[in-house]
Amino acid sequence: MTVKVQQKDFEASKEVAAMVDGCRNPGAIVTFTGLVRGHEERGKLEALELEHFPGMTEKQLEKVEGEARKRWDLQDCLIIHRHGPLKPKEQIVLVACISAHRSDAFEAASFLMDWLKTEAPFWKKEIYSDGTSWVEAKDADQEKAREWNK
Amino acid sequence: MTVKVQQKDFEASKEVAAMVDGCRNPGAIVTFTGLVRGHEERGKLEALELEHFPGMTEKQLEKVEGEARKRWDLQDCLIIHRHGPLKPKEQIVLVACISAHRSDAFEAASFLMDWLKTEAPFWKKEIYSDGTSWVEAKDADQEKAREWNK
Amino acid sequence: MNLLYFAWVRERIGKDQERVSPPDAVKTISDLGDWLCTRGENYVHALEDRKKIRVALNQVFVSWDQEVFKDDEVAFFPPVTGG
Amino acid sequence: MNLLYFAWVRERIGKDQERVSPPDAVKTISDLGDWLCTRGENYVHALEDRKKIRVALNQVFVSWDQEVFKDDEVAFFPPVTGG
Repeated sequence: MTVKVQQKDFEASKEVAAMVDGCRNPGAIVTFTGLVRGHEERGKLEALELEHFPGMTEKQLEKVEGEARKRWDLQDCLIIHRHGPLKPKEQIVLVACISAHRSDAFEAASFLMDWLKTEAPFWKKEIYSDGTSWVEAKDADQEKAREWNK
Repeated sequence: MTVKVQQKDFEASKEVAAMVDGCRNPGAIVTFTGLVRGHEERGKLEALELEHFPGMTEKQLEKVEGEARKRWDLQDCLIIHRHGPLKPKEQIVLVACISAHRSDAFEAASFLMDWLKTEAPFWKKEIYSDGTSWVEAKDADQEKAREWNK
Repeated sequence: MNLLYFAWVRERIGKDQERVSPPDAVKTISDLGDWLCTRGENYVHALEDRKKIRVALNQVFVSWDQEVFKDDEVAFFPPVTGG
Repeated sequence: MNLLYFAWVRERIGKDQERVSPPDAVKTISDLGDWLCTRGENYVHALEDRKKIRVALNQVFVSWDQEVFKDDEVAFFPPVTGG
């Protein structure tokens, strides 16, 4: 049950292997990895700058992770979120959930991503060759996050 | 868009890295890895023996993979399923889906696992110190697979 | 006709494969099952509860009322448990 | 009172942090926003559309009508876009 906020890259396979070692009866592992997209509506992206709120970010990630553990039967669970400047195809975020059966791991990972999108204080700024623009929050993400409370 | 049926183990990270290299604008990667559980209702498992129907298995995996590509916007998609004798915590199956946005990858991976459970001709035999037993198909898995056709 | 058996169907029948020449009266997979059951207790034990047996004709899932012909490959097996 | 600004709120105000001593009439975060807007065009530009600004009191999301006290830390920022 770990949360990491860091500038440096991560290796999903190493993180997951360490988690599996510590699990009593793992049967299902779901991972989500978010990458920087190189092409957005405005055009070809040069980089993405990820700003966050140190201190509050960690608290919020721990909150969503705790909520997932309450709702599903998880043997282990991990969130790693990077900040700083990132190039296209670089990794931004990793969520990994380990459970005995697949539905717990799938639902928890999906929930974690939806909540993280609306609860974790990160802001993305897109850097193009001809300027920059702040990514706007999507109503669809708010909607998805709310769905989990029905 | 690959399907592999093999006895040997796989490295999810290598498989995924090769997929990402070939994708134009990857943003979301969802992987599911199934492991042999070491503890089942009957007790401590010594091994799991996975039998399959060579020829038909590959056809069926290609069918479910094609169905996922039709339903969701995927940049790449992979299924690896092992057969033969496997020890607890060994990997059985890998499903990986790459898309621009997370919902396509999450839904496709979840769909692939649900259909694979009911459409791929594999049979699991549990080996215990005091005997063996064939794993019985679950009504819940049939139900989940049917849900996708609603 | 080539028959294939998997998992506990294979174990109960005692073989994984066999070539058979059923009589002309065998038109469907259901008829084929009935005919196999006349050949020994092992077939009865393996195939008696048809709700628990899936059939594939030439590597495609079909129902028991599917027609069969002499060059077909028919596989009998329990509900699948992969993944 | 310690104030923090992030993302385009930070860019528009022109600083990421400041210590302020608002008058006693400032009871809520909404009052605080009004008072900040009297201090310059940059605050107006950053904070005028409150539907687009989230606030956190001592690192917890709160609404604009939340009460504030002099030792509090208040953060102003756009809706989050992580993940």
